[in-house]
Amino acid sequence: MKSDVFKLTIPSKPDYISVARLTSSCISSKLGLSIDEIEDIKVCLSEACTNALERTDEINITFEVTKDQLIITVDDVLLPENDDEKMEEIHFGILIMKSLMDEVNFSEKGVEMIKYLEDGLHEKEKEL
Amino acid sequence: MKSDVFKLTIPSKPDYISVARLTSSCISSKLGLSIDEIEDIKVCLSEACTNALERTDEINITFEVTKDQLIITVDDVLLPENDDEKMEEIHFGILIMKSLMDEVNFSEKGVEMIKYLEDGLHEKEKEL
Amino acid sequence: MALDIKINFDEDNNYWLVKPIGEVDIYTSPELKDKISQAVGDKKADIVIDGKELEYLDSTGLGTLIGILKMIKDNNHKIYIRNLRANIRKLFDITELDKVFVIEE
Amino acid sequence: MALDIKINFDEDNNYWLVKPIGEVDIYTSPELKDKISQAVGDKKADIVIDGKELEYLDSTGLGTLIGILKMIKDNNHKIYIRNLRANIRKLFDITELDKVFVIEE
Ligand SMILES: Nc1ncnc2c1ncn2[C@@H]1O[C@H](COP(=O)(O)OP(=O)(O)O)[C@@H](O)[C@H]1O
Ligand SMILES: Nc1ncnc2c1ncn2[C@@H]1O[C@H](COP(=O)(O)OP(=O)(O)O)[C@@H](O)[C@H]1O
Repeated sequence: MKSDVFKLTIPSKPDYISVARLTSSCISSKLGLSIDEIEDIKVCLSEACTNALERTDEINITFEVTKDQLIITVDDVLLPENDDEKMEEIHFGILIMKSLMDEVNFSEKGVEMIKYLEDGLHEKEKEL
Repeated sequence: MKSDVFKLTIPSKPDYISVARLTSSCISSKLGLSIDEIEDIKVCLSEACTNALERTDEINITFEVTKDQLIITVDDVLLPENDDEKMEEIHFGILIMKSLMDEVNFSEKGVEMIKYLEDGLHEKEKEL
Repeated sequence: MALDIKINFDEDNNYWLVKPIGEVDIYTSPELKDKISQAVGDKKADIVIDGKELEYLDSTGLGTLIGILKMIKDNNHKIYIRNLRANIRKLFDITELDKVFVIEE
Repeated sequence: MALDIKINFDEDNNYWLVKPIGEVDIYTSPELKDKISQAVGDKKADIVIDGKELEYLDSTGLGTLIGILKMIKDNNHKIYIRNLRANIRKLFDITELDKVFVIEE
């Protein structure tokens, strides 16, 4: 089965991160995820976007839906290196992503966050 | 002033057009448009996506926000040529876009729909 | 769910009362068509669409209603539509379908 | 609006009662910081955050709360947080900020 891919690019402004958040929650609810899981995805996507914000003019997001995974990538998301005080929020953001998603992988390009869909799909099947 | 550009690509499936609709309504509400105007934009974007649906694997949408316009483009949207009965809905869709948007331009690439923002911006300024 | 559809036959007035709750678009309109077709297949009668909880409708919904009208119009039955929100009502004016259906204010 | 903030001084109990209504994110958290800073600038006291109508909060909101705590902790004042939704409460556990603020069940 070919996976479904959504792409979203938003201007890099604090005001617009809520657009990405809302889009993520709409896609997640289409996959039959629970309200809790949708909230988790919303906050993790926001954390990634907030992290990328000052590093780029436009924030590039992809949502890939495979049979059993939702894979969200956000470009220009970095692990903080120096440990000054201003880094505290960034650390919290990364801690939140790592705690709430099933897999989080950082690369040169940005971050990849994976949520397993098994439960969600079961729920959707039950409904049908 | 540089314009703000949002890009959204969705898989070409009927189920996902509501994702585009919701994203359009979120962007429109950020611009201070009225509820009526937001509803108009939602339906016009849906009409464009529905039109493109059978012609492509992925539907490409852009939202460009300038000082006084919201310019929405959707690729692969065509004016119907032959007039068989199945074309009725497509004609309705185009009639709706042309009636509810301030400008609608068809090209080889797709459709460009423009909503003037003057009133909306005034409203937002009043609020501040 | 994006669309929920309630259909009941009003014995007193002899019509099908249809309440679409939610959004009628290209994804949900086939279901609307199926359910109403089944109803009028069982019993040909007028149809009253109550739009009170209809939050969204576009050209695919309009096309669906036309398709349904074709199934019942040979028997001189009509489709009455009431309680439409202003934004949806407007679409019937734009497409001049306010002359094909009986839109009740 | 994405965020509305109600701040009142509770004379009986001697604390600032803060009710954020809506979403606290990178766009809205500066406003939250400004409003609370202004309040504790006028009068240093404990702060009680009522999270009943707080729909969303992320790391920027957590950072904001820490910044505010720093303004009042020299006087041994604390930040009490109550009525948090489970999804937001979870973020305090993840970041171990449940040990920095007084989270009331
Ligand atoms: N057989 C019918 N077919 C279609 N519409 C009808 C029919 N009978 C009544 N109506 C329409 O329904 C509306 C109200 O009729 P009715 O259902 O009897 O009253 P109410 O719903 O207010 O109790 C009227 O405006 C009328 O146009
Ligand atoms: N000065 C204070 N500073 C911070 N929190 C307080 C203070 N006084 C009371 N509280 C907290 O507020 C909660 C309820 O206190 P109070 O406002 O008096 O009752 P209620 O809001 O139920 O009428 C308690 O759980 C307590 O921890």
